[in-house]
Amino acid sequence: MTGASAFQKDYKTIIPVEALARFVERLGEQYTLTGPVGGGLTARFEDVSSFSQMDLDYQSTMLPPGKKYLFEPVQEVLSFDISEGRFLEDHKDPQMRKRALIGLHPCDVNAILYLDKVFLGQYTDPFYRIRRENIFTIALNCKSVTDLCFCHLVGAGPYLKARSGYDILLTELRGLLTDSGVDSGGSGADMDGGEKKFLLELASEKARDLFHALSPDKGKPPEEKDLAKIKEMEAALLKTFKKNLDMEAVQNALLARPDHHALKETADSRCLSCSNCVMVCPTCFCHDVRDETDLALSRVKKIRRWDACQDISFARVHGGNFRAQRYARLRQFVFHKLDYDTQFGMKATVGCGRCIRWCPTGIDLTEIAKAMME
Amino acid sequence: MINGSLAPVKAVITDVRQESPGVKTFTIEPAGTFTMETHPMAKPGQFNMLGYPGVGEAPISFSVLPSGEGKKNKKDKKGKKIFGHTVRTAGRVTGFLSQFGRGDELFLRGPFGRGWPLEEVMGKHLLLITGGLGLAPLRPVIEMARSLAPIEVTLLHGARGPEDIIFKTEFARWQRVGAVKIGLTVDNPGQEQEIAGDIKIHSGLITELIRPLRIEPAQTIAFICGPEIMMRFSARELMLKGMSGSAIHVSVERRMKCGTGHCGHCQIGPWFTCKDGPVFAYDQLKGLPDVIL
Amino acid sequence: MRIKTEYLGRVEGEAGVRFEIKNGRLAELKINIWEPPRFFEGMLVGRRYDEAPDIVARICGICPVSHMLTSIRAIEKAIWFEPGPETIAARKIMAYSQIASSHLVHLVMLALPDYEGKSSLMEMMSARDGAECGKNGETEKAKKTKKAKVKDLLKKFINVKEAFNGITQTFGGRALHPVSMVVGGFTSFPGEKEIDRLLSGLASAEDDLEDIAGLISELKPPRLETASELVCLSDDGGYAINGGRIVSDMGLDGTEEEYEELFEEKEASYSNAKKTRLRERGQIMTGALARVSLQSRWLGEKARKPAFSISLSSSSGKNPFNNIMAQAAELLHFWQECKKLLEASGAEKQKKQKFPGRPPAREGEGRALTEAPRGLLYHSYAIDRTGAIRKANIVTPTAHNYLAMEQDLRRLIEDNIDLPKERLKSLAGMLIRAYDPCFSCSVH
Amino acid sequence: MSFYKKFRLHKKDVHSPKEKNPEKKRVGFFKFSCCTGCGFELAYFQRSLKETLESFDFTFFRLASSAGSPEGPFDLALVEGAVTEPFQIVEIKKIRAASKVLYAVGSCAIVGGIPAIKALAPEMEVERAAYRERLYEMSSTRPHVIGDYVKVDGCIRGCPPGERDLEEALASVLIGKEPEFIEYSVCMECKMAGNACVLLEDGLPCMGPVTNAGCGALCPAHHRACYSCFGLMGQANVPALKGKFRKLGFTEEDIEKRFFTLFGALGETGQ
Repeated sequence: MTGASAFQKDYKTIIPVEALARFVERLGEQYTLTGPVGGGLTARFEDVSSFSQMDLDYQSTMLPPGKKYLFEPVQEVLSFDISEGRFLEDHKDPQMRKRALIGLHPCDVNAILYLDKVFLGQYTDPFYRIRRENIFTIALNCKSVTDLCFCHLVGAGPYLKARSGYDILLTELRGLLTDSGVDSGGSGADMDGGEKKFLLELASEKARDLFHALSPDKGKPPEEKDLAKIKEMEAALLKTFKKNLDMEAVQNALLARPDHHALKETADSRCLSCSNCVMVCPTCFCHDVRDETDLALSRVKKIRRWDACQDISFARVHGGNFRAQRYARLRQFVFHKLDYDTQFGMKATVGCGRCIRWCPTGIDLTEIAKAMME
Repeated sequence: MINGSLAPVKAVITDVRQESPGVKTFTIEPAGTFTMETHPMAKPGQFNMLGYPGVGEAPISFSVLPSGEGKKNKKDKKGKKIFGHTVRTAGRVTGFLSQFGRGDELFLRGPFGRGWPLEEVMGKHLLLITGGLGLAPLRPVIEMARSLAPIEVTLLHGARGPEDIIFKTEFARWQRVGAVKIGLTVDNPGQEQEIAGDIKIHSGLITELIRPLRIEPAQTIAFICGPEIMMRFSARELMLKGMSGSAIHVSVERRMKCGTGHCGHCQIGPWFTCKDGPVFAYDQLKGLPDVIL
Repeated sequence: MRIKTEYLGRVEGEAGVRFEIKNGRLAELKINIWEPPRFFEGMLVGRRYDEAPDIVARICGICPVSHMLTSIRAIEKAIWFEPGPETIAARKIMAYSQIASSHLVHLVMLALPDYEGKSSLMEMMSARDGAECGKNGETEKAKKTKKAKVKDLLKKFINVKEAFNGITQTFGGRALHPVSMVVGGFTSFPGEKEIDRLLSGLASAEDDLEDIAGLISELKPPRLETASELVCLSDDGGYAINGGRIVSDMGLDGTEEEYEELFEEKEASYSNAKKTRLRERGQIMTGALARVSLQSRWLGEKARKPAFSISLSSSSGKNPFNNIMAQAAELLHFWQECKKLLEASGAEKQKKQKFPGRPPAREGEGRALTEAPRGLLYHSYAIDRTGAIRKANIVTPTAHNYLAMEQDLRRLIEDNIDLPKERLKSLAGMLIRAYDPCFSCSVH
Repeated sequence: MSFYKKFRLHKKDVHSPKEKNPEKKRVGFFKFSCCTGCGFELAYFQRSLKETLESFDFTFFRLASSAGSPEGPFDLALVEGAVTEPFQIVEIKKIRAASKVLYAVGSCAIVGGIPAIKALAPEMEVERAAYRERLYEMSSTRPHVIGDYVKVDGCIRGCPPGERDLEEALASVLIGKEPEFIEYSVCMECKMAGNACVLLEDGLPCMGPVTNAGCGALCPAHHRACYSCFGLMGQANVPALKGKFRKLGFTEEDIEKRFFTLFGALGETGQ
């Protein structure tokens, strides 16, 4: 092992897709490979057995990969033996398989950074920690944006700016670059006859060690013009965003008008309190822990499951409910995502647009915020 | 793998005292692997998650602390450190706990939360305003008040009826030993006109006790604990007297479940009641949605 | 002497029985079905054709699959839809597994306590080590064997239940009021792994199932001969369950379409259930006994054990108490059939495709007959152009058996008129339970 | 000795001296107008059947036993079915008086279930389609839920009841605590299961967003639209979902008649 000092964080190389595939498949000998399957807006992260099963052209998933694998929907956190009257000492963390999460978009990487702040802060959640430690993250810069994306407004995409929290960052180079020197120009992603290549950036020591040990083809360092081209691609991509919102203005406007009619009207006419927005949100971390006792009275399991502020019982206390009204629950979601940055020193939205896409009535938090500022 | 903050530890109830109808104080002693050394010392205003497997957990603040408590209660006969929680039978967990008696075991996690800002008390008039069970989290403050070097300590306490006043037997001692000035009021006056010999029980809202109070706003610090609506009107009364919101501290009770700021249930605006509270300066909460304050 | 049971136990639904003996003769006898009517035939009017299966499932908590299958087939006939072979096979699996489950409940929880002199399975369990197990006249050895058999009954019962419920649940989404079986087919099919799991469940239940069937086969039912005509469905392709010709031991032969011409339904003055009879022929008995007697050629070898020959011979085939023997035989038969179908289903896994959606509405009428656990079940619907149901008619097994139940009970009391009151009362309950009636269905 | 034993409440007034096993909680199971599915769920279909039969004393359960009296007293009364006949009103009041805890079980008892469809039609129209001669001897009334007549301590929702809530209710009685029932939408269970959304991806009229969970998002898991057999959840925003269905192209008649009246036309027990 080489010392940390030997590692250069900005190690970059350009490799063809075949080389990447071989590297990933070698990685699969040590890690469970998990990547986007299905494609389009309804891809899903699933365990795959080969590189080719993944669709790296996917646009979005319903369940966010970070949350799905680091903070599972339902988790037994503790069990209690009633006959012995004690919590089981031998209740250890389940042996985690090492998992390589491949093809995460920048928003989802940023969401993991947010969850890190929640679960690895003053108090550490042991289940999250062990999963986090066993995950190898290969991020992938976006090559297209959807109508609902607004990551650019919160600095969470479409290109990853964070310098930590992931292991490898991929950027697909469109058209022909260094080899022939021919620039395909434009955004024709998979050019006929063009060789698919990726700019690969190693962002951790683990990534460096694994890449050098496993990848048969180390690629070539990028030339200036390649990097310039990538900058152009990013700039072009930024122009394709449809959503706009002055995030700084939002910061002050929402709390000033907590009972704005836009919230109430949206809640009354469209909000179903179904919690789809929260379930698909990559940064929503709320959960509930319930004790479940078997009928033989032998074992109590503490079961943790995702919970949602839209759920009527979420804020129920003895003698009342501090968010008994539907608009108060909707407000909690919108304000939490757009306004409560002080909570963890980071915006609670990564602009992935999932809450809008998977809302049965298409409620859009950015539209609510806009209306509230008018 | 699970540290003390997430895994409940066993504790034994060594004494139970009925404070008022439906309210009991459990004196608790650590048991098994749980000692006062493995668990950080609690501060007044902090809470434990008390619970029982299969039933769930409820956040209950300390009403008796090993430190700062009257000599009699500081340690038990064997010299073990003990602490206490005052619980009202209300929900699922407290209803279950109300059946417990001396010798029964329960499980707890903690201590959690930010306590009362005791460091700010020195040289100030410490004004304690409590309603109902809200007296419980301030009891350790009263017990240690003298050591905090305030210039004066006033306790105003309101309850539904005279029979609902908790810690009745302590008032005389607080007056005598702690030089605490005490005012009591009830919503529904009963037969009892005074307790502990000379504390008269008024009838009416707690604000009626605050109004005639003479305070120097810049030299007063207020700790308020009680129902949210009572805290709101008390704080308003104090601000009318010229106190600033940063000198008024309130303890809010929310649906705290995890104690660690993970589960999200206790959020008030950007705050987590369990780790940023339950004690907040009035300024911190004012104007936030879903807060009555 | 008046003998009255207000609320019969260990049967599905609410009914009572009362009779009066005057001067050593049976004067009056009534099975009073006071189960409150829910008027399904009325509630269905105006609903869409594809809603009917979910609605009629709620006629009954133990045979929802039968109601769904019958209504689905009647509706598919009305809208001229023909299901594919996988759908037909999966529906068979649903029917077989549900009938097996239903029989299992009836045999162990509802009927068996009668033979043990107990009020319930729970009481049998708590008294299983007592002296009650062996009845008078049995040898010590026989007592011991029996005791051993009863001992683990609950465990075995649960094991077999899990196997059959698992099948209904895997194919239908849940075992009670399934969701994936709809007009047009199944919205999902189980995968290969799930089929394997079901097969291993069946395999692990085999011994326990045989023990339970064995326990039933050793029971000694009272003697009685019904005067009713035994009626069931018949099919050239195998043991008829979902459709077929209507046949009887007295030469009846008709089609589903002719059902309403063959049968008539009459309201009773003292009961919420209607009484059904063959026009100009009289009362019928339908259910496991009729099926096993008339379709015995199709029974698998497991069900052909000599232990059950009692129900196959012509004389004892007319004893309604032997219905439980026939149910035990069917339980074994359906175990075998489920296994066969599952093995075939596993082999054909590739063919399964996504559900294409519900077939379009079309004006028409459809009639369908199936064999529910308790016997003949008839649904008919008239559907208009928009797909709304204009008329619905449902005739259930217990409505078919109602007249026979009363006639047989009359004969049983007359044959035993000298017995003490309590004995007569329990004998009456035992006979009604032997029919395995479903009063919720009968009223619906 | 059970861990919970010492915390079990034994009230003298409801203890009969004849009781064989005073350790066991006495349960009465009562059926009103319904399919008995909840009874079968309890006595046959659910996973914990063995434990249920061993841990409780079913002192009245007509489906499973010919013995016992409906008079009580009961530690727990479970009531399935809707109230459709006057005599049932008298009965439910007696049951309530004889029971420490009473739970409504299943959609019929809680929101009306399928029997409540009758409430939507003009008086006697539905009845007339099923009976002729007997019609005027019948005493069937407009269906009602159990909570219309007595205080209900909790609702074990579903058609058939969800296993998780059923187990929670039974375990809570054994432990002596208040149960925590599921109150959130089917969508939450559906997302947690990672199912594809049949409403947004397939355009099926899924009732999941307004339906109380507890089934494990069964229908969407089987590529089918939820038909709300667990009944609407608390504060369900029905107009909002109707608006969505309208956008999907369903007619006003379909929306009114089909989706929101199949189960639970009567609303919620105890709310």
